[in-house]
This record gives sequence, structure tokens and C-alpha cells, in this order.
Amino acid sequence: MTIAVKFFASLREQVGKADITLDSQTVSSVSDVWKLASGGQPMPANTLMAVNMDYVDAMHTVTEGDEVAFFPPVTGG
Amino acid sequence: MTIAVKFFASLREQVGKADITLDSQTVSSVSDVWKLASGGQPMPANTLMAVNMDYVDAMHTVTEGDEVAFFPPVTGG
Amino acid sequence: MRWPFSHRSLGVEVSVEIREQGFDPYREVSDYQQTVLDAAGKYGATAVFIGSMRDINEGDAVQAMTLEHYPGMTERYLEKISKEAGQRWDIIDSLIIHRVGDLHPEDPIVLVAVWSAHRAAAFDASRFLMEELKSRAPFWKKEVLSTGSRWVEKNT
Amino acid sequence: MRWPFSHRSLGVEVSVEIREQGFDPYREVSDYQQTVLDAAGKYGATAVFIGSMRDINEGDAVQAMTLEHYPGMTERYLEKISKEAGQRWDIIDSLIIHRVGDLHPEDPIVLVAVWSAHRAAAFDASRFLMEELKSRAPFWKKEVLSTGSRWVEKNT
Repeated sequence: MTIAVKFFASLREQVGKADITLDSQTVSSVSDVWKLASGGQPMPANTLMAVNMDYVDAMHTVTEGDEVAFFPPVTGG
Repeated sequence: MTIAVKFFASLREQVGKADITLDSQTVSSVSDVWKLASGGQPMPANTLMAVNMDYVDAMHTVTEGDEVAFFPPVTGG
Repeated sequence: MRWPFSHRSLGVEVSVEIREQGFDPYREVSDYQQTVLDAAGKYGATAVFIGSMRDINEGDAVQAMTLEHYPGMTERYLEKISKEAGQRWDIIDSLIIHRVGDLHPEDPIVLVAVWSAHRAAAFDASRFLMEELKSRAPFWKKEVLSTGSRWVEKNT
Repeated sequence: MRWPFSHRSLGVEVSVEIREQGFDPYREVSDYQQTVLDAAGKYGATAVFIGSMRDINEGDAVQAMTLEHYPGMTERYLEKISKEAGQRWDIIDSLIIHRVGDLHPEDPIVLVAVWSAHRAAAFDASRFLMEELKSRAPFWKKEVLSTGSRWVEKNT
């Protein structure tokens, strides 16, 4: 299963990656995606997650071709 | 006692006067001013009153040189 | 004087103006910000409200409108509510411009602008100013319809 | 396309745009009103909010700022809240423009404008859009101070 992963802002700097494409048969949830993509780092408590640009929680199931994003609390406006 | 009286908008048209200067020793309240200035017409229930450009009620006491205004509910903005 | 009723030395700045000619509200706010307001970099929030003339009211097509006011009391009242807004909220400056005279549909009637460091004060104060202006400032509208003219009685 | 994320055929009109260059919010609203909005004489109320960069944050002088965003999701989210505002309030049109990239103090960050027949809807919807935008739209600010740079963590 191919999953496109994106990290933004402070989380991008912390993880040290902006974009990564996973190709794994073992990931099923967003939480699994984080573990694999971040290299096993603990997820900061306030991390926000989106799948295909919609907000989800860590238990959300991912499917082939999904774009999964991780980012800190937003500060626009 | 000299009192300057002003009528605005629909009240001006109804009373038929825009400005009138009273010189009377018998007026003591805004209500008295209305009676004399309007020629005894009944005051519409929703009439607003101001003395020297501050809102007052009909019982407000007038003094020499006051400017008394009568007008309908406001409709600006 | 461009801002005849401006009081720019009383703590909170307020400016109010009655305008007998048409005005472009966006140009006014922009000019005010650049030439009068001395707070660049201090405000993070600007809330602007513009009331403009509609071509329909209470179901009838409106061709024109005359806005009458009580000269002196209008300015006094607009200053009063501007200062009150400055006491109630942490704002940097406010500007009110209100048209009088003959208007046509689409013409701007009123402009209210409030500058503050953070958005809550600007939102709250601008709305307060509009509500107070509409409920108490001595302006009156007379509409011209195809069938004649009428005083506006409801100010919703 | 000037308004790349405009959806002007879905009932309530909404336009959202991410801007990589500086913009003049008053000129934008004025231009939009004259060239895009097809409702002259129909709206009696326009509520505009502008968020601009302050030269101080949390007590520290700020020299510059970089605004990062999640391309695609930001537009999607701004459209979503614009349509939601159109469902909740009786509005005619709305416009959101948000800066990304490098900014300096005084630069406009965000513009929200709402047009409606009567003022309550414009006031309510513009505030709703700003609150939703600030709480959920995927933008992030990084400030440059004299001592280095830092991500903004609180969005009050």
C-alpha cells in the first residue's frame, strides 16, 4: 500500500522530513503511518492529522493512495 | 425665557415648522415647550426629545437659552 | 479640516464626520490609515462595516433617498459612542463617516472602522458602534418610490 | 484566473485565495465589489475584517515572519467554512484572501469580507469565518526576532 506522508511547520523540522512516500503492507491506521514515517519518534500530544486534506484522528484507517499529513496547532489569520 | 425649538423629519412636516423661538414665562418642562411650539397638537407617542443635543424625557425642566428638539425615531445607518 | 470632529489627543482616538457628498469607503479607510492613524505595526485587527443603500425596502423599489440629520447633535452623539467604545474595549482608533443629503441605490451611507491590537475588540466595538448609531443617532431617511415619497419608520 | 478557488455557481457565492505576494485589502474588496460581485443595490451591509502583522508578539519585537501553509488543504478548508457561513446566515457573497510567504510588520495577513442585505448576517458571518480560520485552517507562523526565529504556538 502506497501512502504519501507530509509533515508541516515545527513538526517538519522536528521529524526532519517534509514529504515521504511509504510503501508498506503493515500500516492500517494514521497512528501506524506516523510510527513508520517518523522513524518511531513519539507523537507530540497536540499533533493534528489529516487524510486527503480532511481532519481525522489517529485511529482513522488509511487506504491505498491516501495522503496523510501531520502538523502542529495552526496559527494563521 | 427664550427657548429655541427645532422639529425634524416627519415631525417637522406634521407640525409644519422647522425652527421656532419661544419667549414665554410659562413653560417649565419639555412637554410645555411642545404644547406651545406645536400649537397644541398631541405629541406622537414615539416622539424623541433632546435639550441642548442630549436626550431627555418630556418632564425635563428647560431653562433660559435652551435648544429643545423634537423628532421621530431615528433611521440612520 | 479633513476630520472636523477628530479628537486625537484624548487617549483613545476617535474621528467622526458627516459627509454631504458621496464617498468611497475603502479609499477613506485606506487614507485614514495612512495619513491620520499613527499606529502602523501596533494594530493587528481592523474591523470595517459599510452600510449602503439598497434598491428595495419593505418590498418596494426605492429610486432615491434623502438623509436628514440634526447638525451638531449627530456629531456629538457619534463622538459620544466612539468614546464609550474606547472605554469598553481596548481599541487604538475608530472612524465613523455618515452621509446626509440625496442618495441613490448602491451609495455608501455609513462607514465604521475600528483598529485594535487583537480581533475581539475590533469586532465587538465596530458592532457596538453600528448598533448604537442605528438606535440613537439623529438621522432620518425619506425614500422616493415610484408612487411618491415616504419616511422610513423602521430601522431594523 | 484571478479568483482561482471561486465557486460562483453554487447558490451562495464564495471566493477564497492564497496570495504569495503582498496585497492592499481595501483595493481588493473594492475591486471584488466592482468586478466580481454581481449584486449592486442588493446588499445593504458589508463587513470586512483585516488581520495585519504587528511588530510585537508576546512581549518581543518581531522583525519578520514566514507564513507556511498546506497547499490544497488551506483552500479546501476556507471554501468549506465559507460555504458553511452561507448555510448558516443569509449572505450574498464572501471573500477570503490569506497571505503566505515572507511578511513584515504592517503587512496584511488576512482579509475576510461578507456582503448581505442586512447587517446582522454580515457581522455574524465575518466573525465566524475569522474564528474558524484561526482555529482550523492549516497555516503556521514562524517569527524572526533579534535573537533568532521561533514558531508561533499560541493563536489567540
